[in-house]
Amino acid sequence: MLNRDGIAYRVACELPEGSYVNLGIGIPTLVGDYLPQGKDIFLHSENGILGMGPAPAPGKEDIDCINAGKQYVTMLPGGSFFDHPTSFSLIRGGHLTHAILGAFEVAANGDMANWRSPGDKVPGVGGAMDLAFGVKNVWVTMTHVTNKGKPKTDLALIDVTPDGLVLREVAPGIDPATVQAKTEAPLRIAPDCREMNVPAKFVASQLTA
Amino acid sequence: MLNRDGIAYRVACELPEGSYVNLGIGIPTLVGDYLPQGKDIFLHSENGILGMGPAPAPGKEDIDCINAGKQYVTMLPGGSFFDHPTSFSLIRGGHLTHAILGAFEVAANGDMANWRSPGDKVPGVGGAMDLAFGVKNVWVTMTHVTNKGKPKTDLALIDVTPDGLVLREVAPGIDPATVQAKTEAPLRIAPDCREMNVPAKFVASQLTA
Amino acid sequence: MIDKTLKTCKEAVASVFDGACIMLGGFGDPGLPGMLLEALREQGAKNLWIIHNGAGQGDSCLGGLMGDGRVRKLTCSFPSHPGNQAFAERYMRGEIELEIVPQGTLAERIRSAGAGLGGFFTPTGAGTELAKGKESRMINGREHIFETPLFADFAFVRAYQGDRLGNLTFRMAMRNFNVPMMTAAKVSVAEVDELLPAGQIDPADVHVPGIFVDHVVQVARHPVLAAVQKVGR
Amino acid sequence: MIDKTLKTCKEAVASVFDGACIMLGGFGDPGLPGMLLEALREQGAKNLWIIHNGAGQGDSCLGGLMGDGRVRKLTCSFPSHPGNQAFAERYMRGEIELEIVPQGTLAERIRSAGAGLGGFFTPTGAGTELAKGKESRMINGREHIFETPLFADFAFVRAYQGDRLGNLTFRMAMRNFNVPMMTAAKVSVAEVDELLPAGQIDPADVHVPGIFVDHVVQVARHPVLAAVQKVGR
Repeated sequence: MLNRDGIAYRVACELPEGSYVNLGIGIPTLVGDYLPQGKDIFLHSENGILGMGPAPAPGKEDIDCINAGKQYVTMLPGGSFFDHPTSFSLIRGGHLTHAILGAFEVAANGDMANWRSPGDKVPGVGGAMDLAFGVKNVWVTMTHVTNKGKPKTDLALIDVTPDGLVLREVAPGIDPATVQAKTEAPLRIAPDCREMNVPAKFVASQLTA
Repeated sequence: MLNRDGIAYRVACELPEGSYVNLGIGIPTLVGDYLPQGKDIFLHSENGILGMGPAPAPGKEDIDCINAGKQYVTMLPGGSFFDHPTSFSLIRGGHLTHAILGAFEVAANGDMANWRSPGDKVPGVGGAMDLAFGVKNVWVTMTHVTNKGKPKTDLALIDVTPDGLVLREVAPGIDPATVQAKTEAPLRIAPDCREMNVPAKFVASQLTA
Repeated sequence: MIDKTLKTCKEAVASVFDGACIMLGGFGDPGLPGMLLEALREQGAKNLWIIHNGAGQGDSCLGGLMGDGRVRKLTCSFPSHPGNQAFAERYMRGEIELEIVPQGTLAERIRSAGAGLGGFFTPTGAGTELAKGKESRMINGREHIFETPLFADFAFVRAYQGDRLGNLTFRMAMRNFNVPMMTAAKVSVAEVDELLPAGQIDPADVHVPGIFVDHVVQVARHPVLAAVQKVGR
Repeated sequence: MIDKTLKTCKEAVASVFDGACIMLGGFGDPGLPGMLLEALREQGAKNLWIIHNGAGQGDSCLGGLMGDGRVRKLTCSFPSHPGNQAFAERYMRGEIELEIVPQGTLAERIRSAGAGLGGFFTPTGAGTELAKGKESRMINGREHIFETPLFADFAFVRAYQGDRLGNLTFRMAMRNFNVPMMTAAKVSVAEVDELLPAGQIDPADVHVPGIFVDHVVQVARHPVLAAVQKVGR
């Protein structure tokens, strides 16, 4: 199985050149650290930024340059600043190619329920619902959740298709049967389902039960 | 009675400091030439300009700086450029204080029908309807029209009120009875109705029948 | 590497098909994509639906396209400008369908499409001839009518600066309809005065972020639209 | 001469009344009107309806206003940020009414008010718990819900530069909700880093034209919001 950085690494590898990508809070934010070299990929943040670069060096933070997670960021050449109406026109109008979100649960049809966690004291939706409704490809990074609600480290790359969930890749050391056992919804195994190719540092030492 | 510049002069005198004013095409455009000195009055144009100044000197025109009448204009200090959605947010949202429009007919309740002249080959509305619906004070400059449809030089300053048309001022040499005779709708004469105070150069030599 | 630049306007209009819906930017000369329009005239697609503020003037640019008989429908606010003969003659003969939209409603319908909205209620035009057939309701004590988003297959505009990533800036009154039009078409193209290296446009100065733009072509302005010089910034 | 400048934040909040509806700009620290908020805490108006992206953090600025028990209603998208204790405690006790709005819908409802529109249809939230009680219809084959414009009595924001005419610019990510909020309130006030002579802001660089702005106050940033330095432009 993968550690958090491993999840981010695997997702980053999947992004094609020319992607315009919104990164959610948590694991998705880490994706920015693993973007493939030499590809033009633009990162968007709800608060009016397109073209974010890596985190600034300590002491080089700019008070007015943060992402939607309230972390300081830098800008890459060719980026732009704009206001919230424009930022969400870009989201809702279908101009982003990818949104990478965290979610506490994904149903078999891809519906997400990430705006009100059971047990949260205060509900909140932020920009996640606009992203879920507006972006062509919504990818969800999550720690795999059993039907008992216990979090697991990440196990698999799963596509949401009109025919249900399709298992495309399993994390190193995990077999498809294990993934299905930890997944409430039924999985179909893709004909070319294979083990992920990720550097060893991204593989967690063992499956924590 | 007044000539065209006289109409523009009289209207310009009426604008208070701090006005944000859209000038329509024709006589309204001339208002920009007679703004009172020393007052901050901002002129708006539908095509995304606030803070227009006078026409540029010959040879000083800028290819990208025109008003809604497609005439070259200059900018005053403190002006701004913006796009059409913003420009009409400013109009429709009630942010302008005055719109000065031309119109071929004003009914007694102030309704205007300036988007389709009888006999026009091609109808057109432009920004006039947004202005009529969005701006607090709509002033109409027009050559006075008899019920036979013949144009006259301007005769009077008339307020449109919930109680109908109120005659506030008459042009030099014109009496209220003459204005009523040339006006299809009934006029009430304001208690303080008086002759306009305008320089002699703005008075037309005679009432053209 | 993303490279949205094209060498010629000819390439930029090559995929326009018969019956396509095309947004044309500009209000008066500023922002009008004169060179793309001439390339479109050469290209030959017909039965076009044009969305623009006016109806074209004279016999070049949109006036030329009208004169060539290539337009079946025009959505605009003000087609009655003097100099519109090419349009007026065909319109009077019933050869062109005309949809008149108040100027602010036109801009907002285009923005609504680009912003992924399903339409809006506006007071403009309520109770007038232009409201006929439109849904109407009272909102905050005032009559409003429902207006729908306006999409296009192509949007063509003139911008000031552009880069290979599609970022655009506009001089002075060039922004007009061009900013929302770049967001509302399947394929959006800007002809530009200056093509700059990526990163040369300050992120705060970008008027249309590159994400909205498909192609950028650097080309001198149409001679008819460049009658006077640029003076200031 | 128009002069929209005020000397102090105290003057700028003096007319806030009990029960007023107030838009607060900012997303995170950039654009948050920290000094106007502290002046509002001093001023004492209560039963306020606050429109803001979040619910405030810590015990200064909006967090302080929450802790002081001055807010009866909050319209926002994301009140669940860690550090929201002042709000969360009162909300859990039922002392504050909460209206959750998706972030893009919140921005668009504010813009809609400032733009004189009567509301809009959006796909965001259709079919979810947030759509309950809202009008819904199919548009272009997709379910949309109707959202209404959001007005306020006051809007308070932080901007970068301002002038006596009310023109404003913003640095980097300061624009956020601040641009539409300045258009949607009866009284709109910006605290600014720099007050410039009229005419010093290039017309192309104005982010909010002065027509939308009632008052401008130059004041150093709230110390809690100025933890790191400005680096670039």
